[in-house]
Amino acid sequence: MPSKFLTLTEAIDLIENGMTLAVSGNMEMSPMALIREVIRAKKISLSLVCVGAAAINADLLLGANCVRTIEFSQISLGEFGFAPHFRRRFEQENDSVTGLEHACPSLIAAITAGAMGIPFIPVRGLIGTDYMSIRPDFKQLTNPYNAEEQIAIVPAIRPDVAIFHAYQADTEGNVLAHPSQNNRVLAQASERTIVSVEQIVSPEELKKAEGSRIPAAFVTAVVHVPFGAHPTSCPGIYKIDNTHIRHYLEASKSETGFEDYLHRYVTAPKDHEAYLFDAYFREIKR
Amino acid sequence: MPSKFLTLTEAIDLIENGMTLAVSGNMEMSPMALIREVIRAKKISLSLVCVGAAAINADLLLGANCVRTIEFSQISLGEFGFAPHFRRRFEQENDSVTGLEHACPSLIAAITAGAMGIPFIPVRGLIGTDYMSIRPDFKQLTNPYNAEEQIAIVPAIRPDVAIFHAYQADTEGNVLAHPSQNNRVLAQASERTIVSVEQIVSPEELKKAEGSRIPAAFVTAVVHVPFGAHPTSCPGIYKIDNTHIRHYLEASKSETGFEDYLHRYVTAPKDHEAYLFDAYFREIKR
Amino acid sequence: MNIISPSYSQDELLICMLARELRDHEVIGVGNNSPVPAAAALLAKALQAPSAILYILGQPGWPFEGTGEFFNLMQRGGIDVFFLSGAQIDAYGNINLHVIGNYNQPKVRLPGGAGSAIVYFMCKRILLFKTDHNAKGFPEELDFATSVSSSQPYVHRPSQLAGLFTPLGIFRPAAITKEAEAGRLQLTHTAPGVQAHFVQAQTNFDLKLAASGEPIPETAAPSAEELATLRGVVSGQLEQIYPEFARQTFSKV
Amino acid sequence: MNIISPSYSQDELLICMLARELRDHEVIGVGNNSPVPAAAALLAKALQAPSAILYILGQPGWPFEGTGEFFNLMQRGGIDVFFLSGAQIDAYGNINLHVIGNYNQPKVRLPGGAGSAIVYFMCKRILLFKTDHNAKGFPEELDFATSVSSSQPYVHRPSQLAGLFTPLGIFRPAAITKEAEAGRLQLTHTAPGVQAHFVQAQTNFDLKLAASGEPIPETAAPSAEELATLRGVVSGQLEQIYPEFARQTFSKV
Repeated sequence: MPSKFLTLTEAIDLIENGMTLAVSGNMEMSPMALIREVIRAKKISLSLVCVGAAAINADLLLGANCVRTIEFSQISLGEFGFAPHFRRRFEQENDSVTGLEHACPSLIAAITAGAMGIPFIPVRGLIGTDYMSIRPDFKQLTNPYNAEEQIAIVPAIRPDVAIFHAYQADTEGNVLAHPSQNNRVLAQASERTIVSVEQIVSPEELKKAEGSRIPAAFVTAVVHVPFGAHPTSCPGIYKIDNTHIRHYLEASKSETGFEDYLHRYVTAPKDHEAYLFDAYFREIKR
Repeated sequence: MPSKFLTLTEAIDLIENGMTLAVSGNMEMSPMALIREVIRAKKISLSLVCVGAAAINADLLLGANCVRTIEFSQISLGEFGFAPHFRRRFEQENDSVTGLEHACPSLIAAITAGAMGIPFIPVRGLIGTDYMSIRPDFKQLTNPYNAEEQIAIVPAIRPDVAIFHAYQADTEGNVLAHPSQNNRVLAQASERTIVSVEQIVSPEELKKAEGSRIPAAFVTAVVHVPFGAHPTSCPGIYKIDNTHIRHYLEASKSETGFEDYLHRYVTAPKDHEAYLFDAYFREIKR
Repeated sequence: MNIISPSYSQDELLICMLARELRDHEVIGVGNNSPVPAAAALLAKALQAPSAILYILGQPGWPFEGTGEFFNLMQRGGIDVFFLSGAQIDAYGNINLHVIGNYNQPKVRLPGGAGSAIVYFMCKRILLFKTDHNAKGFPEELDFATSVSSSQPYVHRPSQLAGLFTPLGIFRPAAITKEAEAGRLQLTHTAPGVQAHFVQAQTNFDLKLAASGEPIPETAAPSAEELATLRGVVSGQLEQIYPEFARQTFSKV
Repeated sequence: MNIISPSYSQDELLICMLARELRDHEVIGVGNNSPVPAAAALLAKALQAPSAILYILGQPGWPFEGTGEFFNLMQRGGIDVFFLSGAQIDAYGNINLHVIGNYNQPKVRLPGGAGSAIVYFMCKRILLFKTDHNAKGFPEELDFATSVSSSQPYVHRPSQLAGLFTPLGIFRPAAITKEAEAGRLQLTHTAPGVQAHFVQAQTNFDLKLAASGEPIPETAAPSAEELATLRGVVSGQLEQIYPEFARQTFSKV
């Protein structure tokens, strides 16, 4: 069996242009090192699926022009407000990005349906909201068990590749993730799952750690990337890098500003360590 | 908030005649002490839901006449062969028990639908098998996303009460269960969940233990019952009590034999400790 | 800076108004990017609702597997109270979190609906809130219906809108009995020091103040106990989830 | 006791026949109450399929949450091989695990279908087996169709029946090309020492032996290596899941 332990470059090689790429995280636990590698590798025309409320993870990919369609429930920079590239691209006339909007619970239900191998799943709510007009693939059915009830169904989501950041992997490829990120069901829904982790530990250590466990059976590749969520936080290990986020927001105000940002933090650094050095390594160690 | 830590009697008081009672376990991890208390409390007309392949847990309840309908995928005594009361009642003319049969995966899917608060869920397979004739509530739909595909749907299962046996509970009511019993999703599908446990530990200890975790949010009551799965096994703590199972099979051959069995092991013992003493306590300690 | 009173901020008043709505033993959910409701839930738990169960997205010690298990609990009716907001809120409590302007080419693209299109239907009591109260935020008609306050009888909807809370006042849906107005939001309390006609001036939909004729009472200002608890224990707890908000809201008072 | 050979039991032969079907790198699932397939999977892993992934219900170190996550993996096509059996198996590999006689008042009530009504449709290769080979177990018509070997084109069915394995021989579904016989089981190998007409005598459905005319080869007897592995390492592993079966099958040889 080929090793599960890959480099950033090897792992991102699993992603092909045009694929459906799912990503979890928001201002916490976004797989930013993997995302920067996606941009560095010039992946394009991705169908991005944001698992749960998204943030700079989706925004950076939108800004760097890697995305053709984006399925999401909410995108903002949390306490830092609007996500600049998401907003720009959705306000701009004839932009090349198409949005597919979900409610958070229906999005997770659709991914659960993907994990269950079924083509669709019923969800509550939705009927009477404008989601039903912007998502013609959200359908209204008569409940076959109650003729007086109408219920919405949504199609399953089965990403080609999922990427997420986690705390630990053991030497067998089992993963310990943050409990609020839906990574276990995401890993099951996706054909391939790439996980960046802060730490590689023994199976014994992983068993004793607290968090959401993802069995190796659901994991295709593990990449060891300490500070791999930077500039988002990795709760318990490092906080959000406020200075970097403010810099990102400032840089995103102009095209040249954002080009400089991409050059400095994505394309110029020869590797993740070089990125970290440039991205105020000392500050994030607080 | 009322305490979650109840006695066997208090816990079983939560079950009313005619309720839908779900039970997990088979020849491993059946909540036998809770089940004996259900019989002792003379609960009747229960709609029993067997979560996963069932065994002596269902068979004893069928034999003791507590059950009106039983929803299941398979009932046998594992390596000990046919379940005697299940077989007798289903072979007998005009028996009062009604069977509702499921495939294992569709049964867990129906419970998952219950846990998700949706009225039904699609499942693969089933179409073309005789399940579709014995379960008129299993329906065949045209997949709304692929007009050329037919798919089966099954109605959600939402038990009034679930009972299961687990390894540990902590003092806050979080539970550590065996990983192959579907108890986490069962606890979510059920209105109330009663768990018997081998051990009560501190939250710190529970966090370090290995197994399936069920948050206190999904647990109504915890009963401390060491050897609460006897005569089924509690893997890692005690093995199946072969002698007792053989005795059960022998006793179940005749009406009077089974009456004697029920008297000796269910109605006569004043409590679970007295039961254990009678049920060859020394043997199960191997 | 503060138009109501020098002793507490608008956010603090809003937090107290929301907290007072919460009851002991309720299961209370708070979504993401929601510091004000999070503070309200923590304040209620510290005061009148010690046995309330709080599930605040982003809290340490999250008991669920992902948000999925939490949403499942919500879909099967396990959450008693939830808080929702809108960039626009109409006279019936329908909300817009999507766009200002046309959906396909909006003037402002907002972050999106998050869970509201399902939450609004499935939690027993919905507390609508808005941290800023300007006329444009309360139009007669929404630019996009992210979620709605009522449904046809053929839609499973165990929820009810309990009220709308803003720094200017409290609004309750009209009783079902008053035919023409059923569900329309009525101003039941103004914030301390705020007059009803000022609220109407800041609200584009018609509050129909003349219709009732009765004077509208003021809601109570935050008590010394509420403020002390909020700035003490609640601020400390909130800092773990919303550090920026906690610092800005409670440190400068 | 043993009609085939004094040096190995019928169960051991069956285990070897099944094990030989398994390929390296396959994901192999084994259901509950299935000691023979469990032994076959372990034997294959110990011999030709060291990189196969085995999921045996009841195994120590079960990686899934319940059986639910395992069935989900199966439903989305993640299991390559699964083993099924039947109290009755018909000429097309349809199976009955429910009843002998009428469903509503059966002569024998069997334990039930377990996962077969979905597994048979969704695992890529299905190995049917039966530990005993008597005529009544192989009728022309089933008393109940617990699961079926083929489906209408409108049913999603990525699976295929690879064959039927019994102590008397190996049966493969006829190629799709032979119109009239498509999918009908044909005897391709007999067990060592067993003649085709003996198999037919023990099988109520018509094997149509005359039709083919060609002599039917014997399958290989268990090799010394297979038996040593089975009675050594495999027996030890199996004991953790099926202690009674392991003791009875391997200890007395």
